Amino acid sequence: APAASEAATEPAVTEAPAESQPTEPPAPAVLKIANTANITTWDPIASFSTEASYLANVYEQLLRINPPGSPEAYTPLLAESWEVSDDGLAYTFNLREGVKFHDGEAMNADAVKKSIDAAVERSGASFIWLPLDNVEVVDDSTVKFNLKWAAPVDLIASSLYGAWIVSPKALEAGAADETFWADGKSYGTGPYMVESYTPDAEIVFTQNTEYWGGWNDGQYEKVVVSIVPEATTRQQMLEGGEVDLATALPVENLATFESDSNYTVYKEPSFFNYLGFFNTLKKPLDDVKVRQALSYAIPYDDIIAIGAKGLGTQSYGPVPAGVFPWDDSVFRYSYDLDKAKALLKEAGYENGGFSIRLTYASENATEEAFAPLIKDSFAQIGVDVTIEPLAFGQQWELAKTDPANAQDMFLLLYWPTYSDAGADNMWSMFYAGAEPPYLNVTKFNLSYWKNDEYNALMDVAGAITATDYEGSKAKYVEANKLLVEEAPAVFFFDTMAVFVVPNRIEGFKYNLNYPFVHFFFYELRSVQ
Amino acid sequence: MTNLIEVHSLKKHFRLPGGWLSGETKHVYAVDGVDLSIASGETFGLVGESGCGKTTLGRMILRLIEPTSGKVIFDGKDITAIEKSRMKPIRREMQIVFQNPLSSLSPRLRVEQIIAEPLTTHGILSKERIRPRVIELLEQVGLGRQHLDRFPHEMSGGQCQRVAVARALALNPKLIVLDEPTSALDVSVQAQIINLLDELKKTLGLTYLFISHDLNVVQHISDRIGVMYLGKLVEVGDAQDVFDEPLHPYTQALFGAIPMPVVDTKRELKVLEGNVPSPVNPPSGCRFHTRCPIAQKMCQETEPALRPVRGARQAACHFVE
Amino acid sequence: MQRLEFILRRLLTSLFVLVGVSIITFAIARVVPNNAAAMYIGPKARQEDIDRVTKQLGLDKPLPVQYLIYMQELTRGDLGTSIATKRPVTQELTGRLPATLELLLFGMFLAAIIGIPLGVLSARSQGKLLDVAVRMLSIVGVSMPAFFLGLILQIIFFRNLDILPLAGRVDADLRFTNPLTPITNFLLLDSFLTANWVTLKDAFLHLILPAVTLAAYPTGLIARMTRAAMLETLEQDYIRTARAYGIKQHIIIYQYALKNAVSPTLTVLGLTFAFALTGTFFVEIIFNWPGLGLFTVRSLLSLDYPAIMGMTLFGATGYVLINLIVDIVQTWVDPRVSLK
Amino acid sequence: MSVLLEVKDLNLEFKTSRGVLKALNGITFEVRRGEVFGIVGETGCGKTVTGLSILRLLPRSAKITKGMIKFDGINLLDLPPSEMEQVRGGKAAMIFQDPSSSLNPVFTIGSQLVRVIRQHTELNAKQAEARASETLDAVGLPDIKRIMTSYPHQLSGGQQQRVMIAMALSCRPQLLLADEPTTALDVTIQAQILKLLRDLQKQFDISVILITHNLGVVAQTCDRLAVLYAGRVAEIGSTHDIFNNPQHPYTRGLMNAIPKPGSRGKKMAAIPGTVPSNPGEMTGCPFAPRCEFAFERCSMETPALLKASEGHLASCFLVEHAG
Amino acid sequence: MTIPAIPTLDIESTRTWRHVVSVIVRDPLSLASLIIIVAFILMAVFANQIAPYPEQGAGKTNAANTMAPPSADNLFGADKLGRDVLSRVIVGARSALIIPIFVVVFAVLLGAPLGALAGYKGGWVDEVIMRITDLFLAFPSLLLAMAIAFALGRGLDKAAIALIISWWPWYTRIARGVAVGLRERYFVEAAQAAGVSDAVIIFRHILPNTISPILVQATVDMGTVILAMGGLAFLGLGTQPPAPDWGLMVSEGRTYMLNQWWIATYPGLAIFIVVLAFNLLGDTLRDIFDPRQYR
Ligand SMILES: Nc1ncnc2c1ncn2[C@@H]1O[C@H](COP(=O)(O)OP(=O)(O)OP(=O)(O)O)[C@@H](O)[C@H]1O
Ligand SMILES: Nc1ncnc2c1ncn2[C@@H]1O[C@H](COP(=O)(O)OP(=O)(O)OP(=O)(O)O)[C@@H](O)[C@H]1O
Ligand SMILES: [Mg+2]
Ligand SMILES: [Mg+2]
Repeated sequence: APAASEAATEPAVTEAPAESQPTEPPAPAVLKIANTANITTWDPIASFSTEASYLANVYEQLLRINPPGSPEAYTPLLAESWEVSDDGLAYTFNLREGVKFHDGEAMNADAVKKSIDAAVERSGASFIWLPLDNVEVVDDSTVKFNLKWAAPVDLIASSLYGAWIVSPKALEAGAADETFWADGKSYGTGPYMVESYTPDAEIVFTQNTEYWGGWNDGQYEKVVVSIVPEATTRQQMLEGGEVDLATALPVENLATFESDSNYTVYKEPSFFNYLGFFNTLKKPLDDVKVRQALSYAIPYDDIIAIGAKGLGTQSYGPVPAGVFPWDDSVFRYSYDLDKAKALLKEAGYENGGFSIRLTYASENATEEAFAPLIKDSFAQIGVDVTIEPLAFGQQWELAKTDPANAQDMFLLLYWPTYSDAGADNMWSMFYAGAEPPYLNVTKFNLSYWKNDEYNALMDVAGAITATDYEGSKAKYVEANKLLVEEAPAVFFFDTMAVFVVPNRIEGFKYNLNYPFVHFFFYELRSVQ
Repeated sequence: MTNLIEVHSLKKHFRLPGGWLSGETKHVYAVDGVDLSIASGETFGLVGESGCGKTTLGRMILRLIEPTSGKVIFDGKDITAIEKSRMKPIRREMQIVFQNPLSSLSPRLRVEQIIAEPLTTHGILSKERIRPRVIELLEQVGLGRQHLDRFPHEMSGGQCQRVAVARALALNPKLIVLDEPTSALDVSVQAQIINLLDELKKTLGLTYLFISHDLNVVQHISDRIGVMYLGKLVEVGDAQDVFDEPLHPYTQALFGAIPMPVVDTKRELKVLEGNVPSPVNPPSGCRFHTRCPIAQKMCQETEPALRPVRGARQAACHFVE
Repeated sequence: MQRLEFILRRLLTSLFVLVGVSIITFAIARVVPNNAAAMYIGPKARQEDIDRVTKQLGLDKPLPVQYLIYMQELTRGDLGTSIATKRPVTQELTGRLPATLELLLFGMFLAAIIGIPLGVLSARSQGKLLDVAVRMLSIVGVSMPAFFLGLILQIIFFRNLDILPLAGRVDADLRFTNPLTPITNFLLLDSFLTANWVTLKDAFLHLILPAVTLAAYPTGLIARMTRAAMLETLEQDYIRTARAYGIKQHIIIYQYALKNAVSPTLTVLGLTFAFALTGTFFVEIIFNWPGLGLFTVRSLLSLDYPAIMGMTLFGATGYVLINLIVDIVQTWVDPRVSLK
Repeated sequence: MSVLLEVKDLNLEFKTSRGVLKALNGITFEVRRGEVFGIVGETGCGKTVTGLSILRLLPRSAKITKGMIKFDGINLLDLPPSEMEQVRGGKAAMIFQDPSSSLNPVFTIGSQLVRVIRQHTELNAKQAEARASETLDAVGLPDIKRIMTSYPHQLSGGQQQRVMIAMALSCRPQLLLADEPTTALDVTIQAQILKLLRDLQKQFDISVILITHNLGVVAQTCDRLAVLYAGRVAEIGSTHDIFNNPQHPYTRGLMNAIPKPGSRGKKMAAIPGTVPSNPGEMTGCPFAPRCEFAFERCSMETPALLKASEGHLASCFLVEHAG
Repeated sequence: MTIPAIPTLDIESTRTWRHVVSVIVRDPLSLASLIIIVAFILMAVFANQIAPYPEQGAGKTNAANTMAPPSADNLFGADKLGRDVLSRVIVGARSALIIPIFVVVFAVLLGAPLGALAGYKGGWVDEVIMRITDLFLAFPSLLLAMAIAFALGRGLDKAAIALIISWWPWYTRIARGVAVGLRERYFVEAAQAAGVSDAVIIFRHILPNTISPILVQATVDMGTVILAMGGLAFLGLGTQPPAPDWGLMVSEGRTYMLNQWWIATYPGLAIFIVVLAFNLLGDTLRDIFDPRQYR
């Protein structure tokens, strides 16, 4: 009964009362982190946002994809091993035995099926399961994924979203009561459990002592995450020793830490990239020459220098560096105002003479920083830009309500849901369905761009990813080249993730496949 | 002589705020049934203690406040029945001068603007003829063109009061209500203003309602006197007669309480015991019975009417022949 | 009777004001966003989801009906569900209220205990150096942008002097070394009640900088108002009477005059509540104080209209309540008040 | 009769935004024990300021530039503040024109009285309260229990003034200064208060300085009086002498300016012109510009107080002629 | 209804104005505050002539110079986009001053006549108007401004409208207070007795008397509105980038407060100094016109 499962997490909340007794309990090893990431939901199925940073320590997938360059592609988590059928249409996972959810329920095939079914039904990222036909319980510790077309289920099942395995009790309770997930709860198999949650302020995690992976010396018993939106505050907290780790420090201030031997600064490639969609429904942006011209008029180097303090690289189309099907043969526009002018002249806009309304998400400091550079640069080719910062919700609404009157340029930060930018980035942002473009199935086609050739290439590439990896990549690259040529969007840069880790903490390793997971607490160890 | 003003059972009851909790609404019986007439060309003096309703009566006569009931007949017209919006032409005929000279002049206007305001409001003079008229008025009240662009605070109290009188005269009114016009002034200046008022009345044929609690002044300037107590007239009569021989016990007490600036008579002040009752809860019967030296039982019960006694005089007391 | 009637009358006007506020807030929040349901679900919405939510939120009904429903639910303490957090707004607000209230009350307390004596001192020595100093100080107080002052205080007292904590309500370690049993969720109060002195001290230290930042403006205002009220009072006839009867100077100032001057100061204190409440927005952002302010700003930026409505109503209710209390207190301080 | 208070050549200035205003220019008079001494004059002539000077209650902007105030043998102007506090309300008390604003609105009558009594006596709280009730009774107030617990606004003007008088008497002073104590009151109430003052003055054998602008009030209550004009004493003497034989043209003018019975229809004898705004700046007699008898000397030289008869002096060059 | 021209300067005697000026000039602090205000106004008017890099002040980027510390070229340093902070502070004076002036003027124009009407008429008119002001006062003003900014969208103009809506009730209260006091004075009644219409009485006899308390309040409010505008910009609801705005600059610069302190500090100081100057001047005016007037 749900009551029993509630009880399982109870002890954490009703910690022994605070009567300060003379016998001081030994202070536990506590890891303190200042993070920006907020919780939009504690429901691991619905989760599709920054809370992944925490859920990844509480829940587990069947397997985890390793960073590029690792000896093994995957680390087995809840699945110990798996096989693919020859036609690529069936994946069979052998589950780890004896694993229990935090509420004491057994992790088994049934739980996996229920979790995946729930994800298909209502996950924010349910689209990753589009190829899935059904999940079949073979026996208590074996599940089989039957597919509609060959798709890389190993990749999909390691997704950060829509792939958590959750206690069936919690799934039931969540279905019955909308508010079930409102407060911090943990019904996963992960190494940590949520001990308490104060919205906007603090999340406290505690060890899952029964974690199947076991525990070693130096690992942290408790993790306290303070949610600190102000960058300066995070930096001061880290410098002042109030926290052990802090995320998203102002890149401008990294030098302080780089010159300090007590810290190691990690600069890692990441899966985030910045794009700017052109509204291809509106004149003169419906003209490919104009779009190309504008793509030549973007000061890529300055944008990277200002927007990311140099910590970024110009993108090769929408695919971020390091992720499938990235390829450096894809064309990149250079900053070339002469070419831009020439192209504009060809298109009949000698000396520009038109204006553009550019919107960006006012929450995003990077976009805010580099948007004026676009304005100044476009001004040099006679194109006037009006910059309009909007709350992301408003920006989105403007784009979706009436595309013909929407903004001309839409700046966006994007990242793939799981490590396949072909199935996500290229598809979500540029594939067009049969419907009117703004009700596009993919939602993120903010250029309202429709190209049959591109669609055809994408259809082919997507269907063979699992079976013919190289062939699929070739098609994607072809599509990508076409896309860049047609320039429905500007591809600014791929960002880098930056981490400052004090030397007293060991084991930090960034896994770019999990963009929002800054730290896997389980991997960290304190050195005395 | 015709009556310029006739007042018939005029009442004003001010509602007091609050009281809804106890369920009873309280009223101030400021004026509670006054009958009065003022002949054309006459000066009628109204005396009484503070709060007895003199000002309220004066304001109702000018229809600056609406009576609760009763009638005011001005020059043959019932002005209480006229629509408020149609009062404007009648306003030309009647004016008022107040107690506090400085506060009756708009502090940010110059003397010229102040005196010209009634003229421009009623649009009776063309623009270029206003200034000569203002100067004429100023001279009439003993000031001159050098005062035209003074501000009120740049003049003495007596000068301000002269300006107020000039403003009242601007429209050639028939009636001027003078509400304690000298009580804020020094004796020496008071005499100047009284002389001025007397003179203007003679030359312009004005009618005055002269309100004051200074009996000496009232007696000096008035033809007839009315004495008020708690919203009612208790005695009316020729000024000299009332002064020489007050009939109502209240009038007697009032006159006995005035300190006279003479030493030899060594007359002791007559002291009336008790406080003035509140007009919110006026005593029953004769309103004066709580302080009256000759009150009887009947005074508590029956209210004496204001009735003619000794020829042209009127008094409201059971014991006056 | 008079006092009771006065209080009832004030209650009635307060109620009127609150209803008015709710109507305006409702109008702003419901009429303006043109697709509330879509906003509710977010970018990934499908049309059928939008339709479902439209129905679920009652957005298909005429506006007056919607308002009545909203009010009906309001009387049950239901302010709707936050778009951003998907949690009941009431819960979001009440959960954060203790933090904000602790900050607000402490800040106002600081403002009062610093501002009033400063004002009195200044009035006492009118025209002297002390007066000039106090006036300058209070003007500096009301001129300093809270969002700037906070940053500067942090740098001075944390980074340079390292004597006060930087941000947050309490040190994270204490949760394990000196765990606190929540009773009221007011940290200071709870730690006091459970005799958890370590936490009490730490929470107090954490409160100082934010409270000082918050108090700067009201302190200046209160000091100025108290000074003005004292100066006015000291000119009154009854003060001259007191002097004419040889009453000691300090009694005249601290009893005869102050009791009269405190009435306008109280009024100002009530009015500054509104300033202080908005002040918490900045303070909470800068000091990472997990209260209503931070939540409001985030709701505003993410167009979370149920949350904004809730917060506006909350703020207005607080304001009205405080001013009601001030008025009632005044009837005790000044027996004439209930006559007005 | 011995002299209780002696004011000699009192000069006082106000610093104002328009410059220095010389409000008092050599006020000299004396008050004897057990008498009622009147100070009369028109607005602004310096009556109130004179009264305030005696108790040193002047506003900050005022400064006594010259003079002496000897009270019961001591020069009050030399007294340190703490001793001055003992004089105020102890040996000398003052009541003011507007009783409604002179009582502290936020304290009960009882507590205000008790505070004053305890300030000047050794009585404990209970005794002080008894003394307060006693004094309230002496000034003829009814229902003393209720009055003690009332706030000032709950009393009528006459009652408030009685409370003020009670406060003044509560510490048994030798001198009572009353600054226009009846101006804000009705005639009938004025008569009550004046009678009360006279009665109490006799009963407690105190001296009273009665400040007023009403000649009638002086005539009816005072033993001696001083007429002030423009910050100077114009005439001083016994009430009888001044009213029957006024020496100064100003005094005469004032008396003539009051309408008398039987004067109806006649033009009144007004004093032309107005009071000078800053008499301290004038040379000569300040009344000269308004005086019908003024001659050359009057505008050159300020007349000193000249004796007309024993104890009757006036500051006019013409006194000699009359004398 | 023809509203007669309000006799403005005419109604105060020239001596009074000269008096005001002379008091201000004699007091060093007031004089300094006046000079500061005038200087900032001149700075706003001639921003393009004064600013070393006017285009950067308006928003033009200079990527090569990003975050340059203060130097001879950039006295106040440069911001993230390499723009000269000094120029941005100078150009930013425009919106920092003009918008508050606009807000205060409109709040006065809206609030004062209503207050005069309420105070003059009394009764239910007064009751209705004052309850409405209560209603607007009950919104914490910044919250109301935010709610309106939320409703109308972001931007300087909307922030200004929002502030006007939340500010006018203060002037209604002041004007009403004056009018209630004047109702007791006889000149209003004298005008009524002469048949002068209510509108003329309000505009000719009552409103001119509210000028000095309103002037005092408006001066102080200039400071408060500058703060509020700064606050709105700080929260992202006022001026939108890349336009220069002091509050916005503090907001943008606060991330770099530790290492590139100049980005936030100079605009923060600019706000502080201007607000301080207005408050000082307001204080002096208050002392001159009505030492007892307070909110
Ligand atoms: N607008 C009003 N509302 C309520 N009560 C009023 C109003 N005007 C006057 N009163 C009350 O009506 C009574 C009569 O007032 P009125 O001013 O007529 O007296 P008065 O005889 O002129 O007194 P005074 O000699 O003091 O001028 C008083 O008790 C007064 O308080
Ligand atoms: N605080 C002050 N500041 C400046 N001048 C003052 C002050 N108080 C009084 N004066 C001036 O001093 C002179 C004497 O004033 P005082 O109050 O003694 O007159 P008064 O005879 O009492 O008049 P009233 O009959 O009006 O009470 C007047 O010219 C007055 O203007
Ligand atoms: Mg009257
Ligand atoms: Mg006086």
